Amino acid sequence: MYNIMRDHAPLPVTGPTQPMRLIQGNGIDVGRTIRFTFDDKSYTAHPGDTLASALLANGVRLVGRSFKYHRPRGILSAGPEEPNALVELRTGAWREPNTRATVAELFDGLTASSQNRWPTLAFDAMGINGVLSPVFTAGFYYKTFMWPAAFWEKIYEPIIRRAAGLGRAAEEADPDFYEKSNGFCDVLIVGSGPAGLAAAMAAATSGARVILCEQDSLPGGRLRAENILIDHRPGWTWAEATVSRLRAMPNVRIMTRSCVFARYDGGTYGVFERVSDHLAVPQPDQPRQRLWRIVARQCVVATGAIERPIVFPNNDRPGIMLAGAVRMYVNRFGVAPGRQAIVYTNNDDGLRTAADLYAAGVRIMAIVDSRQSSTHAQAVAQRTGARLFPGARIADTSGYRGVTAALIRGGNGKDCRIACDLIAVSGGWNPDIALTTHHGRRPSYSDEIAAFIPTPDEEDLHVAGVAAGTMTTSGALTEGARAGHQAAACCGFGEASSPPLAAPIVDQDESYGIVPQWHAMDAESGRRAGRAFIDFQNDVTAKDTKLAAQEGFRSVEHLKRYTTLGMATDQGKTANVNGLAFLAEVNGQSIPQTGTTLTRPPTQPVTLGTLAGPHRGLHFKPHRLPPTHQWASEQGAVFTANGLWQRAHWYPRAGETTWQDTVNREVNTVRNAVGFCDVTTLGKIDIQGPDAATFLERVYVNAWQKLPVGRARYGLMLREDGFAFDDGTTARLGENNYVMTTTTANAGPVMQHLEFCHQCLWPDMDVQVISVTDEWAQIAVAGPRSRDVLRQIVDPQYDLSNEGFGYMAAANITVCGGQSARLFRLSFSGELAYELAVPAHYGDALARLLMRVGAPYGIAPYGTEALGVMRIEKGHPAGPELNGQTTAHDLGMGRMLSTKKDFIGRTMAARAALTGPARPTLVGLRPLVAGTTLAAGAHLLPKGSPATAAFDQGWISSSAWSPTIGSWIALGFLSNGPARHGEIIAVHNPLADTITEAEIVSPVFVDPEGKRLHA
Amino acid sequence: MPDPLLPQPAVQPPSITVNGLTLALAPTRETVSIGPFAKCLPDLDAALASTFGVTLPADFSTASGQDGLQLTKAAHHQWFAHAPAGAGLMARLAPLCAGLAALTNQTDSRVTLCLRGTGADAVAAKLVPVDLAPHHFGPGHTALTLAGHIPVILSRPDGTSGLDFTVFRSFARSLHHDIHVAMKGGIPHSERV
Amino acid sequence: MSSERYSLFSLLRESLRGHAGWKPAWRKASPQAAYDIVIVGGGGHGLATAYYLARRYGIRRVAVLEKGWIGNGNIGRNTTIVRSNYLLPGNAPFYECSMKLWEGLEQDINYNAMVSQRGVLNLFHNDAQRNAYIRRGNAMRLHGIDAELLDASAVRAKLPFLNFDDARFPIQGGLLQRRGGTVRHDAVAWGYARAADQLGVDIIENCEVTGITIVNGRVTGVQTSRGPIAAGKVGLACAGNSSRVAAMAGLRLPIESHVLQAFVTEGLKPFIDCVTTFGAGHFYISQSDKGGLVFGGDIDGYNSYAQRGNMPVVEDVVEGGMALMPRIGRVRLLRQWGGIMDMSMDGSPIIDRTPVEQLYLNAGWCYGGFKATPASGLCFAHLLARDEPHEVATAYRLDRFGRGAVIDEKGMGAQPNLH
Amino acid sequence: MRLNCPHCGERSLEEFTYRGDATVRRPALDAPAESWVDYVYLRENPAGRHEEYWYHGAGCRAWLVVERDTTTHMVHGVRPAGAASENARSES
Repeated sequence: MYNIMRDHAPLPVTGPTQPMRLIQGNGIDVGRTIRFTFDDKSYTAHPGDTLASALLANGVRLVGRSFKYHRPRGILSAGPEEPNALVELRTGAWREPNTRATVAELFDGLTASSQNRWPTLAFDAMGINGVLSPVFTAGFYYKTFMWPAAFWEKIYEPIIRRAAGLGRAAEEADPDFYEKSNGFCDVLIVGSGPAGLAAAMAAATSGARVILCEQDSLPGGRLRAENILIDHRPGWTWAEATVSRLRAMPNVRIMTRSCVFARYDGGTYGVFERVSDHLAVPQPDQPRQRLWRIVARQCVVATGAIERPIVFPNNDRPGIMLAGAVRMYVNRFGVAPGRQAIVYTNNDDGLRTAADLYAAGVRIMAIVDSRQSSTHAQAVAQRTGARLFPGARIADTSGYRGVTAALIRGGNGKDCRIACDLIAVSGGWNPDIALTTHHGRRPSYSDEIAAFIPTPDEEDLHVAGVAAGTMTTSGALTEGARAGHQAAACCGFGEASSPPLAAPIVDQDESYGIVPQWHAMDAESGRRAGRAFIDFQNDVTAKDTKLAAQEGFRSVEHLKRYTTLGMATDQGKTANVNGLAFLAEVNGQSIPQTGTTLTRPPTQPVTLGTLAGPHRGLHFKPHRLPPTHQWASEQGAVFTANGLWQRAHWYPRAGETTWQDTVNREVNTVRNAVGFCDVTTLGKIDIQGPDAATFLERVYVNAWQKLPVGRARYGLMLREDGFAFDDGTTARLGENNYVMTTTTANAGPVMQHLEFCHQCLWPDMDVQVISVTDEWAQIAVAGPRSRDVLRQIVDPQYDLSNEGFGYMAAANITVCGGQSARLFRLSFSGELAYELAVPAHYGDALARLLMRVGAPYGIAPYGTEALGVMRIEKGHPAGPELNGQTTAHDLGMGRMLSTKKDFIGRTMAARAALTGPARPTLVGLRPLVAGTTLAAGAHLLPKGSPATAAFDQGWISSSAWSPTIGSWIALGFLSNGPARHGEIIAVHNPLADTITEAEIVSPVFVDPEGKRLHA
Repeated sequence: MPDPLLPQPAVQPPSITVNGLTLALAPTRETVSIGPFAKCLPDLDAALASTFGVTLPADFSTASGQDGLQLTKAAHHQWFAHAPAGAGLMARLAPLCAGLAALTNQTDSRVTLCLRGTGADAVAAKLVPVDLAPHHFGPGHTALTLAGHIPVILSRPDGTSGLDFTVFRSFARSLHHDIHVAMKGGIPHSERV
Repeated sequence: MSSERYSLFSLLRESLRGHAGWKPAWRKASPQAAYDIVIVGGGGHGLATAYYLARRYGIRRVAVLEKGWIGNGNIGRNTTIVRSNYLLPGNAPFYECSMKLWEGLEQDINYNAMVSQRGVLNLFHNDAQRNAYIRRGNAMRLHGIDAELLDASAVRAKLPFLNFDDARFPIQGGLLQRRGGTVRHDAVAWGYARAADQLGVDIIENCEVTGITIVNGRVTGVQTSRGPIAAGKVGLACAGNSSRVAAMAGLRLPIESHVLQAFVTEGLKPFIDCVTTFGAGHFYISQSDKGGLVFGGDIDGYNSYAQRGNMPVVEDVVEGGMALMPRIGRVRLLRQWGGIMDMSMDGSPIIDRTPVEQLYLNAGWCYGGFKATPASGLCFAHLLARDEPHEVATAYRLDRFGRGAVIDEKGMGAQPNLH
Repeated sequence: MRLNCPHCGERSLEEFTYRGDATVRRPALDAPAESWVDYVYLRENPAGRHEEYWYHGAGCRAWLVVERDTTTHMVHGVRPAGAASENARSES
């Protein structure tokens, strides 16, 4: 049984190692003790603790150093808004920098260390920066470090960079596993405080599918921090009971440890779930974190509010905390963050802290209420025995590694120094409206609660409770129920007009009564006053803000960017509104006149591992495997990625010492005997229909109507802007039936292009297109003995003679005694060659069969490298030539462009700039010395000309050692190229620091008459 | 004459079991894509109805006819006809659809991975961005979508607790890997199954 | 005495007297009735244009009109990378001109924009990519631009934490431009604004142009939310809003406005020294002087004026990041944002006259506008002052699309979503 | 962002590819060169409602015309491009 309700119990302890631990808190299990270390020192804690609550329980107050001045810092908050208590969790590859101790759930064996300090947290040499702070004002670096110019990179910047950052990223690959999932619901509810739970219950009761997301490990939100009775029992037990009821409903999913971090378009929400971060030993294969893409028709934002500090000199010392956080530590975690407390508030809510601390046995030294008179404050002061300072402020604090006293400036102007080890500050509450502004909707300012409240106008977004500026629990319950009911009704569940469920009863409404006091600075505090921090983590002070305004950075965005206010890892959750109020005062404007900054996703920092999910390493992108992959692996093939495809690059054999040996052997095998290569990866598109021929005429530059059945033809496609797009052969297999091939790289884009042409440009054409790339295992069999090999496989009724099945023939045939297949007499290598296609499941068997029946003819498989060498030898353009910047003219195919028909790109291809003779045009190159390398990417300049761009006339696109020619050879593009065969040109490769010479030749190096392929 | 060619499965082993879920390669079935020519749909439906007692479904659901024929939509204006191996589907459809539709054999272009067991939906939800709730995606429904980065035809067969992923053959091993990983990751605690 | 000139001396002096002497970086000017030249758009390009007009061409009756606060657009929403590693002859001299201006910027404008030449490394992952980068690197060298080719071991020595162990697309090497790097983006806007202001340029914020006044085919001024302003010449430098503003003059442009997202993580101790681009995914990254990892990827791929992106691109970009740098898995994304890019139909910019006399256009920067800021300003100023293109910007003509003289670095054709 | 594909139902962005302005019309072969330049290079680029082509490449492979607001990303209508589906029965 919890006992925190009992009036003024003494401060009990659970053991010598946790001096600040109370007997019980509603969120921890004191029955079990677990251990953790912080900066190598061991401590104990209880399940349910966060690292922050555990450190406080152990009396540890100094936990970090600030970014710029390395000021000692403690724990400010009890939630994700924490700017100070950032630590590194775990070690080695698991090291996790900048972790907010306030949300790090403790497990047995957790290790944590402080960061951004040297050599130790207690003594940090960089604290010297604080002494230099008069120089280190906002934006000081824009004004100096400019002379001499060379010093910036050499001296100034390295120093600045060394000082940069807070934690250290792990030095090894993240060993954890992350996954993603998709969720769908009618109503997404963000937050499980009173408003969220009421909304969930109302929506779920209507029958809507509900997902309730709670970032915390436990439901209840602020109900866990407050002594509030709902239906005559502690609020947090009401929350747990409500959650139990919701869990029992089949249409409700409750996700804890799940932060809705972004609201994207179309009702899509990003949710970040911590799956096993809180476990000492996750189950095998259990993901660390999970990204959810949740699609919701309606959303209820019940995210509560974030308390803001008051800005006063030296307001950053360890022990100065948000008042609401103090209540969270006392009531949920059973921790007293101090023994002698001062409460500093400008509203009634802060006074609750005095009452709760007092009930926990903490001595209340003073209540500093900036309001002139408050009967509420008087009552609390009386009850807690605290000295009340009405109309007062804290003018300064002292204590180096933790606050030891506060200087209180009374309403009467008199100063009074009071010793303390805890100052609980409440400057009021800012509704947590981040999600409501992700679509660019600006919030409006409410004078009543002195804060920005959301102005949702989108019909799928509802805001309820404190997030909407409703400051009482009963209001939150009523409003939550209404929002949940409305959201469900918008999805067609329940009646919009019928009243929502009766809200539970709250015994007593909280009062708020805020009279904003944004800061405790006065004009005469002048230069001697201590620094008053607005943004704790980035060390942005009141003075910085003033100076920025003085220098003209008076727009909120300018202020933010110039001072870095709100740009730290806490995203300015506790700083932004205070900064704005300060700027408004300096500008002499109201807060709404001054404006507000919009928040951008994520609402809380999200690990990159989660956003990437399982797609990393070898599985970054899927692999596409051709049908012979397994067989090729068994052959010891070396693979290469060709887009998503894995293709055999070459097939090394024993005795071959370099890949070049292998490739030479493969080329020679094809040129002299027979080889085979899996070319399944080329795109294959089946085109059928009465208008199929007309369709081809439109998408290719050349003519197709007269192609006979049983023949194939080379085709070139342009983009509509006239540049070359793709090429390949297309075969006519029937009267109205064609199969088109595309390059491997463009299979997808060509398919999309054909669909566009058909559906958008010529919808009246009667044609059907479908990919058959994966249907057929297509294997090129090439070389003078290829026909002999195929004769062993193709069923005997098919005539394979040159007369019966000549170059560019195509047919449906059968192989191996009736297995359906397709045979094409095509040649990329320039040899007598075929492409044989069998249904994909049989591709593996076909490769094995080819090896067997081809053995007497010296058959060998060849990979894409040998394929590439042979196509260069034949002058066939491929990817490097069809790079999207070349035209038909450049490729030497200008004459293919039909003048008798419309086709994609025809008009634009005729523009002078695409056809001029000075355009670099395809040529072949041979070095003057056969063994001289011609590097692809080298540029072509006239012999003897200076090595400058003015003389640049072209480049080498592809090159290879040709075992057939016995020389390096290359394809390239050269101005007026075709007219320059025989000319010697200089080949410049400045990256390799070489200039060599080459002869311009025809791009067809091997068998220019085409005798071999017609054999 | 060499021996007949034997088919090679796209993934191995044929079945794995993790956390009570199984992932298995479905037996090969015959698949023919049907792309109706302009204005031919009524005649095509009539022809299919007369022979198989079924017409091309207008939405993404599976229509079952005689002789084990199943018709599913495979694109905005194309359908897949499936039949058990050995049915001679192309031979039966070709005369029926002559002049009415483009037919292409797709038997080898796709393979189907079957995920079975309690929690199959939760595992599938890690991969496919479509709502799998029964009232959205009930038995017989199909969806053309992405499983992670891989295009799939997702379907919920009648009478089993599970989902089928029909995928291009070349992607089968990667999809198998991805589903396997999702299975190992377990069922999110918030999922109702 | 006020401190108008920034220096270590003035900073120390002000430190001793409470910084009371610092003046506004630029005046809050109100519009006058007429100017010689009105620049529409108070982003980096517009402010740089005004500065160079005043400094290099002696034209000081210049106003920069900004509908919000200066630097509100892409100058403050980019990944701060500067480089001149371009392939095509139309681009290389221009971006190298920009690079040289960056190198002298701080002394020129008396503002430390933290030009940091830490290098830009483009990784490649297959032979075809390598060859394309060799071609590009050689083109750069022939243009007098620095470029080096690194093999895989040299990349590993420089960036040992990249994925060399189980990469789906193994790193084969990279093309390095050591003079490339990063610049503190906001400071560029403020620095140019301050320098232009000191030369007499009026920088007028919260002044939205609502119309362009054209008489007999000739511009005479603009209408604004703060009244009409007469102008001898009007220059448009409106980035993502180029189409909207040009439409006020009846012009249609070869431009679509697309959203590009960018991302920053929590601050970390430095470990990424140079700007690195992944050649097998949509991902590029650098580490800021404050320690945040700043990264981005591809455009979202649809027309947008909304300055926010969507989830698929977030995931795509971060997947690329994890594939390249598996050690960043536990690092947290702090903020994502979107800028609106004026995507031209060949991926290259336009600095040219328009069919309307005395109306000039500076647009089409796609997602490469930041690095171009100084040269864009200089060349646009030259065009406005001399009515002829600057010698390094002769290719950026509006009529190049009709002529076919496109400058298509990526070879993607007239499809901005693919650049 | 989600698009309601007339064939597949509402689907997320990653299944689609964008191709911009759907108000352009491919000129006739004999149209003047300027019309072709306009067609290939010029775009309506409104801040507001826009008609644009999207391709449901990871779904039903249909090209769609989407009416969408470029300032809010609200989708106001989706229909199949062209009249390709004239013999597809009403899909409702």
